[in-house]
Amino acid sequence: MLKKILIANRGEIALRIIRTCKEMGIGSVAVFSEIDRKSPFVYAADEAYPLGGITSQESYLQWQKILDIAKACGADAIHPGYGFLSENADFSEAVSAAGLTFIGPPAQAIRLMGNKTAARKLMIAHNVPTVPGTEDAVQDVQEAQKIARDIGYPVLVKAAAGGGGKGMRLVESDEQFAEAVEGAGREAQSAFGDGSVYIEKFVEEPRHIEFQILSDANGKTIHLGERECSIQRRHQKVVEESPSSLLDEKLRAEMGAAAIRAAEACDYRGAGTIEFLVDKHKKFYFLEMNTRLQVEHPVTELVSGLDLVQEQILIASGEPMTRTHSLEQFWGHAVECRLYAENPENNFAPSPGTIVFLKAADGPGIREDSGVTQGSEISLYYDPMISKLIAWGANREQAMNRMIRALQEYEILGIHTTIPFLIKVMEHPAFRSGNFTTHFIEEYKDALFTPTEETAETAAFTAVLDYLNEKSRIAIKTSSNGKEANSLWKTIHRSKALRS
Amino acid sequence: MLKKILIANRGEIALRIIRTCKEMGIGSVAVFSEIDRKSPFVYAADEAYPLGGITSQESYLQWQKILDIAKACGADAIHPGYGFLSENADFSEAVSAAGLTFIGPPAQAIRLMGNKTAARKLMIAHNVPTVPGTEDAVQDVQEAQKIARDIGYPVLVKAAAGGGGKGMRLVESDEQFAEAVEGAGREAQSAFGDGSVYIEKFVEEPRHIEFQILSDANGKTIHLGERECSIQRRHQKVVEESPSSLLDEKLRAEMGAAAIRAAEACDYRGAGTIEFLVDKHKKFYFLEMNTRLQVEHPVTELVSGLDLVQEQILIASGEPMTRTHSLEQFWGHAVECRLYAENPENNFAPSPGTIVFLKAADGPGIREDSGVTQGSEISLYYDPMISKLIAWGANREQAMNRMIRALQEYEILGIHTTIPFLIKVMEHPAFRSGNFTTHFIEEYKDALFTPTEETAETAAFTAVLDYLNEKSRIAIKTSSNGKEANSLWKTIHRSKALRS
Amino acid sequence: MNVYAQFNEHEFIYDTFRKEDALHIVLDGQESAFDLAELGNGRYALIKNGHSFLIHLLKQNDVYHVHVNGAYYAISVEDERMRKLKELVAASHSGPAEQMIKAPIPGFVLKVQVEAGQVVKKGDPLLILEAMKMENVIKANCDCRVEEIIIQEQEAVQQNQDLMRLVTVDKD
Amino acid sequence: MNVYAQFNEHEFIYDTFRKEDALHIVLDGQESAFDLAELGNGRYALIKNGHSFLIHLLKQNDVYHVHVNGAYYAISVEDERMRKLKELVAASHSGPAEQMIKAPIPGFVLKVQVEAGQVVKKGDPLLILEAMKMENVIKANCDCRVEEIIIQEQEAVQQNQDLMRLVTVDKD
Repeated sequence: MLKKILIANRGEIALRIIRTCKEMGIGSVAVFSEIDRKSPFVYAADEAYPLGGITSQESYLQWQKILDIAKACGADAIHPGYGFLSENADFSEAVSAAGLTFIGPPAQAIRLMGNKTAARKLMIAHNVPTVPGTEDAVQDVQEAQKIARDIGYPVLVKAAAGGGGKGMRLVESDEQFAEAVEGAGREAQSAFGDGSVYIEKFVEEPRHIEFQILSDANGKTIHLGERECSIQRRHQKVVEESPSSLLDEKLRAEMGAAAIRAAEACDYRGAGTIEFLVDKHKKFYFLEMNTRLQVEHPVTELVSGLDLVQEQILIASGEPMTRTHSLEQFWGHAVECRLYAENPENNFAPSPGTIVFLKAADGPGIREDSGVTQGSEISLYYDPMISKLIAWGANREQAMNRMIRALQEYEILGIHTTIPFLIKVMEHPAFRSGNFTTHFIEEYKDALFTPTEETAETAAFTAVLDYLNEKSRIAIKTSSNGKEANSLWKTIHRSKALRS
Repeated sequence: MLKKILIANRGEIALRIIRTCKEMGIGSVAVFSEIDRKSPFVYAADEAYPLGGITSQESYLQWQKILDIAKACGADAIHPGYGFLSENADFSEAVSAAGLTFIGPPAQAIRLMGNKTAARKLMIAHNVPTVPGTEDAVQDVQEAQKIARDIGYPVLVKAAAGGGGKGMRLVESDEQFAEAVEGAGREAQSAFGDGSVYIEKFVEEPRHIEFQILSDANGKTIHLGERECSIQRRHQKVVEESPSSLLDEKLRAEMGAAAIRAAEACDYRGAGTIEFLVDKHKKFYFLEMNTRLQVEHPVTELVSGLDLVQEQILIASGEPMTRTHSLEQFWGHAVECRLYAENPENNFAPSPGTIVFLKAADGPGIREDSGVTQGSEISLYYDPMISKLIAWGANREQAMNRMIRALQEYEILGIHTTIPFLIKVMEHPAFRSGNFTTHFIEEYKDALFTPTEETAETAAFTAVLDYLNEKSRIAIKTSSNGKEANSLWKTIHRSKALRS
Repeated sequence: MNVYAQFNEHEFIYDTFRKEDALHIVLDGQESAFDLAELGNGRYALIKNGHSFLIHLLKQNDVYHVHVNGAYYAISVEDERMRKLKELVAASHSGPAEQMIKAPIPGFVLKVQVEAGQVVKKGDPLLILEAMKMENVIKANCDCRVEEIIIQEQEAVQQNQDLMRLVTVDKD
Repeated sequence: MNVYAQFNEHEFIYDTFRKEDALHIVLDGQESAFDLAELGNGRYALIKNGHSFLIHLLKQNDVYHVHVNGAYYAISVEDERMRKLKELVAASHSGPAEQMIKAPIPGFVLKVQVEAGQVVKKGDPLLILEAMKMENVIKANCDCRVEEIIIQEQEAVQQNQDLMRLVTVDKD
């Protein structure tokens, strides 16, 4: 078993990994930027060493420094978390070359799955469905139409040099095809000076569904069921859950088997995620593989009973995994909400600042993976995700209800967070029905961004009380010649109170 | 389904019940003493009404006031929590007489099980084992010896009028019996003026193991497995867990069946607990029934996936329970530690005061049911239990390791708590082995109350830094003639820092 | 005395007065019985007609930032006297009012979407500020004309730095 | 200058000095490289020779109450000068020292377990104070003689109220 692990990351995921290290009796080493000196993950670790620097580039991406620290402090492994160096094949290689264990897949698997075209070819070769389409641009309309018929309508015609919707056409039937290709080509020619176009299957009512896989030291691969991640904003996941309301046992078995084939195809080791798109006909297509721990891994942990970081460490140590079979029965249902230091009322503008008060939600079914505490300063230098709130329920409804309850009681002062927005997502009928697509936020934005009016009068009432209190204090101050005045509340608030 | 529930309780259990109400879409009403105006359970409830008064007698035990509030605010039920009015048959009757639903068993069941002698007779009649012994005092030695032989040695000979160990003898074999009874009788006669004695089975290496039961509106009863509650201090449970390391499937089935018989015997409704003592031969004896929700109910919730408050509300509403069969398979393992505002270094003296900083533990497997927050004042008027920390793990070892991790990272400043003591319990080899009795704390007190030395030097070092900092500040202040001085840390702490 | 609390398009008009040493607050003819307990750190426990709330309240630049049950409100409060004073000032003020658009956060000017002299409507995008790897659209807060563009594309800006000067467009 | 930190029976003797504007702290010949960051609310992040700790520190009546990793320590600190000063005071002090036993918490005197004039050893129970439904044994903190019993059984007492006066027993 590994003895001491350096965590080359920060925030909630660094803390998450440190906790499992503690629970397994393994030493943990934090490295930190100047900004992060006072962060919880630094004081939670057994050891901590400064990287210097402020930006990610100056700190968490400084591999050589990280490797030097790992060697100097006697760590025998490096856990990269997610982001930063986690999908950097060269780093993975450098760790191994330094005689340390990289807690993640071999460099070769990272490299293969990091290259979109190569990964796509590999998946096709291993019978994992990908979104059908032409690899290269087509210029001959008839050839293109033949491909479109093979793929099946609707298809997208996309400018090879394109972007921003220019030179793009949605084609629903064969009759529209020729005209659409010509129109797209003309538009592309005039916009980009290149009239060549691709053909791609149009995924209708897409859902983002991913499978967690684990491959042990011998390459034996199991899956731990799916995560539903369709609630996205600008391609960033916002809410995740497991299981998905869309999948039945048959589809789960098919997708799970495809996920295992995908992992085996790249000779994977450790924990990884196969992302799929599923269309309205429940056809699924490989999107990409994330060769690392996923932000949303806790929902899988709650429905499987596993600690995925522990599994990563066991696999990296060459020990057997806890499970040897894929997950077929879920223990209830889990939902995760990502808490960002952003202001949803102002187009999700970052909200840096100091957390002046923090009281997290607790009680039945609530888990939090937080990276901050009261007094933490949220800077502009790193990802604004400060915490993940995860609710477990015996069924989906209970999990959602618990999440709403927890979001409503979560107290955080000094910065804006996405909590008001998340409550609206959780309460939205489309979300509650389980019937939604990756377009959910765009589709329902009117409802999701309308301020709640339920408690508006109560808020106004309190503001008025504070206003009157402050004014009367000023008045007293003036009349009593600058002497410190007492709050009027002390005298007024009880007098009318609770008499009725 | 019930629409609005008044919670006739305070602290963590009031908050616990309010949360389930919210999750079920049921209105919640808090009632509070003057001391509790600012408590989290008050502002968490949908409605809140003052009871006035300070002591329990003046507030939470004022039934008539509570009933009046319930009627005035349109509540249709009262949940009594635990303690206070929860096992008061007269109150239960008064609630029903007022046309409201009492969330608990019928008054008759409370009354029956509240009377020790009646309950014992009922259990014997229903084939639930009780600690064997004589109901009445025996004065004839030979008759007593016959009973002792029937019970089986060892037995206790106890003065009928006794107490404090006077007139008590442990008898291990038949030969010692006559002399012991005579000795005890003489001692009792001289101490209490009454020489009559009882005979009772001596329970060797006793463990406190209790079964959670649920009885639906039709009297159909199931059990949800056991809780191990042997870690006690002055008959107060300190740590609880489920399942127990002692029970195998056979014993669990036997005890579970006995628990169901006990509940059926008193025509029980709702959630209840049958407490047993189990001796070193794995013989079990009925101790008492708690006709209410138990403090330690969360460990059962975690291993069963049920919300016991929800089950109570369903049953009280006449709805079917979620489960219809007893729990046979546990989902992992759960441990609960009760956090008291007490100073374990000073004989568990109460530690009232204001919580000036609070950051609870979070992360995988950790649930907290807390009744306080930063800023809360802990008074001397009520029970000093402020929170319950519950850890779930795939197995007992992981649950214990997570609990230690959580206790170590739990931050609470301003009052003393039992956290340092709880860590020692969790780390103790006897606790870890699963092989312990109700005498655990007494037996291992030397180890449990020895201060930890591991981090003593680090604590001393920090105190010295603060001492030097304060002194240099005074020095600067003096030399610069009262001008506000800066902390020396700003200049010193980095200079030597982290250079090595 | 009337006190006005505004939140988005809503306005609540409270009639407030003192009688027998007690503060009375009336909305739409309904008086509220209330008890407000201060918990510190901007936290308040409010009981209003039996309903119980935990409220976070922070006053900043004359705006009350209020959180209740996870919802967030930005509320402006003024009383009769202040409102009349404001109206007088507005009436006596000749010529268009000037508005300075400032950077709400430190960032990087990705794109300027207007030109000097351009007339914009309230809510129209003025520029895109990148911060924390996110694009933030800065919008016009009135019907205005762009008087001066102070920054340039690709420029890094500090919090509160002046970005653009607008003048309100006379609606008459 | 030596600084002494005491915790139970342990004493750590630190050699502290300033050189090149930096504070040096040496224990048993080993110097520690350290970085102490104040987090507010009595919380400190300490890194000492690479080891990282979160520390809660609260000074009360000359005792440092310190929490590290869930463990609790009550630590007294004094430096060379203070220690010498104390010794001088102690030497010059004639006659037995007086000790006032005060109520550590508000409560109710359940039982007085000593009599006036009685000689007690350090750790012997003096009285039982009931508070929060719990019995709390107040113990002698030195080898003493009970000089005066100020309270009576069944009496309610406030925090810090005088309970008993003891005088130290001369050991010579």
